[in-house]
Amino acid sequence: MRTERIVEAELFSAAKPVTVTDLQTASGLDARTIRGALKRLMDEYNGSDRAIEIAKMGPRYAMQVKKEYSTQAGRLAELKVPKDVLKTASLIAYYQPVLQSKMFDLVGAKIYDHVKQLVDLGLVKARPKRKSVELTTTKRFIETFGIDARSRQDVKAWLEEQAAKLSGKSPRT
Amino acid sequence: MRTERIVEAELFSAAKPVTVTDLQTASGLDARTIRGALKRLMDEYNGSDRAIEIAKMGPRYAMQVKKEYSTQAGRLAELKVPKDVLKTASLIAYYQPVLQSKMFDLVGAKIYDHVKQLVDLGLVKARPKRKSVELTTTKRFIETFGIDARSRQDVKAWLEEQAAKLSGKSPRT
Amino acid sequence: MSFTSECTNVLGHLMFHKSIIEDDAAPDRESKIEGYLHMVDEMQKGTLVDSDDPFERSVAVVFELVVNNKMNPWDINLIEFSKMYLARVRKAGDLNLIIAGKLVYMAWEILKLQTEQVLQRVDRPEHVDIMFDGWDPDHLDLFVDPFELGAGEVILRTNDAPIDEKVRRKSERPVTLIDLLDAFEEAKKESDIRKELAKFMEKYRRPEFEDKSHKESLEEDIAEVWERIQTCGQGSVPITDLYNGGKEDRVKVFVSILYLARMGKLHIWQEKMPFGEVFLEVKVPWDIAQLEDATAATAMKVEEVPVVK
Repeated sequence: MRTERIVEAELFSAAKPVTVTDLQTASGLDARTIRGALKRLMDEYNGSDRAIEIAKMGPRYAMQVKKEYSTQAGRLAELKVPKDVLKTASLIAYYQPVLQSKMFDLVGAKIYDHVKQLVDLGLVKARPKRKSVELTTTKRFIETFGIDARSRQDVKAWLEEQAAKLSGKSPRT
Repeated sequence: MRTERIVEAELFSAAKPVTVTDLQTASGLDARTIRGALKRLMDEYNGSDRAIEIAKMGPRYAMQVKKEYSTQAGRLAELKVPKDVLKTASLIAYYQPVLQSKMFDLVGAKIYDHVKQLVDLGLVKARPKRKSVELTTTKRFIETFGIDARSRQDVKAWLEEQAAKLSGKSPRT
Repeated sequence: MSFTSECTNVLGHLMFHKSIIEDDAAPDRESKIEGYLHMVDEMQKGTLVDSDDPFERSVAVVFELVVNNKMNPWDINLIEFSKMYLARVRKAGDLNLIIAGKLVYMAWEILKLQTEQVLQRVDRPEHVDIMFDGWDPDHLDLFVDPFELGAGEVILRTNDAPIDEKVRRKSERPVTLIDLLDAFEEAKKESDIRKELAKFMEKYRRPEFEDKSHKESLEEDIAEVWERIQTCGQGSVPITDLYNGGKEDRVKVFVSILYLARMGKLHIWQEKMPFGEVFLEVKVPWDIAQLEDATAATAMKVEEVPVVK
């Protein structure tokens, strides 16, 4: 039984992104072997034309559908974040820590409903501050959107990069 | 975008056995194309040394971990019965036959939702009694948990034994 | 690394925490950390004497484990740690230490959380907020646009969000016997606490709650409000988030959180007197609140709660 196949089976059946330690506990293999197996698996999956990839999010790994196939696959999976909430989520991530009152200026009254949904999903944290509420992203945010980040600063930087790509690609007014 | 990759993404994300019709609805591809894609995917997966296979169960197809890897793989998956519901189930087994109103005193308002889930799973039976409902465990409860018992009395006795062991193990103040 | 340098690491960690004590921290916080520093210092010198106080002894065990197992004081694996702790205490056969250990476990978790919060605070750009400190921002809208959109404007204008929810499998596994036993153990403890709570209510009920239906509904109200609080997630929650109906519901929520605060389950505070929003926060970290530690803590608290007049 080759070690990367054991790790492959574990990644496939894990209910959420897992760390090397999680994989260790489940397999009994040592950390070095697991890191090696992860490396080989990522080469194998991500380098092929398969619809599935192995993503790294800071210290966590997950098997997931590649972006270009996610629309079709999403229909059979249970996605939880409504499309119109995604944009609000990305704006919060970009401007965080940001006051809800400021987000109101950007997206209007729907911010209250969106923040409630995002907090319920555990993607955003809301803390009272002055007369408003301060919003920041959570660890689950990183996992749900598959961002390779360890901190809020990383998430912010990642979004800045995406914004730069967007403005290069399709600047609109 | 090759059709078998679309089907691959769908099988991966469905996480339960699906029919060709399910795959059609999700992908918009026609049934013949899907059957062809399934055939190619099965050759690709099942003929390789990967830990994952595509299994056919009657009219349904599922992506799953090969049998030889299933021990390790299960550990990172999520419990099929949510932990909270499981806790309620064990209390019902311990106190059975027990009125739902009594269970309300023990676990609070969530009892209604939990009983519904447990009845749906076939683990608990609910019969109207007086103004409330009487709850007992089912045969499937015994099967599911692999308890060596032939009757409800046995289940109760078994749990009492466990409870005694527990309280012997960690005396509380 | 040697025993001495491991001790130095822990001392460095404690010094950091001492240096970030804020003006609004609990008054005994500084002396508490002083005590810890003293303890580790003694340990390093080999002059630490066993205390009679179970809590102090268990704190010493914590430091001993961290030092001897070369754990990184900035990143303790709590699961590993609590396993080692329990093994160590069982070996000593000291039951008092098990209870104390739970408190230490919670305290440690809180300490760790606080560090994270402090680091976030240090990293946070404050200039916008500082500019308006002490001002009423409502009156500034006329002549100031405080929000620099920057490159985020692209995100605002585009139709597609730059993030997308990744499609993963929803994996499930069958329940095993051990799962059931674990669940049973937890459930048994929780229901025992509910019974104790009911007894407590019975004993200390207010005279005007003599009426049976009134008393029952109070208990149910508290249980229901507690459940509502649990759906609100971690961190501080404005009480208005718990309202779920008219005036009667508000009274129910308000009275219930007062009871829960007295039972030691919640912190409650108000930012602006007298009509400002009331906030509440569950006292122990959320995940622990769901587990046995919270139940143990509540069980102890029930005994300590003063008579409700």
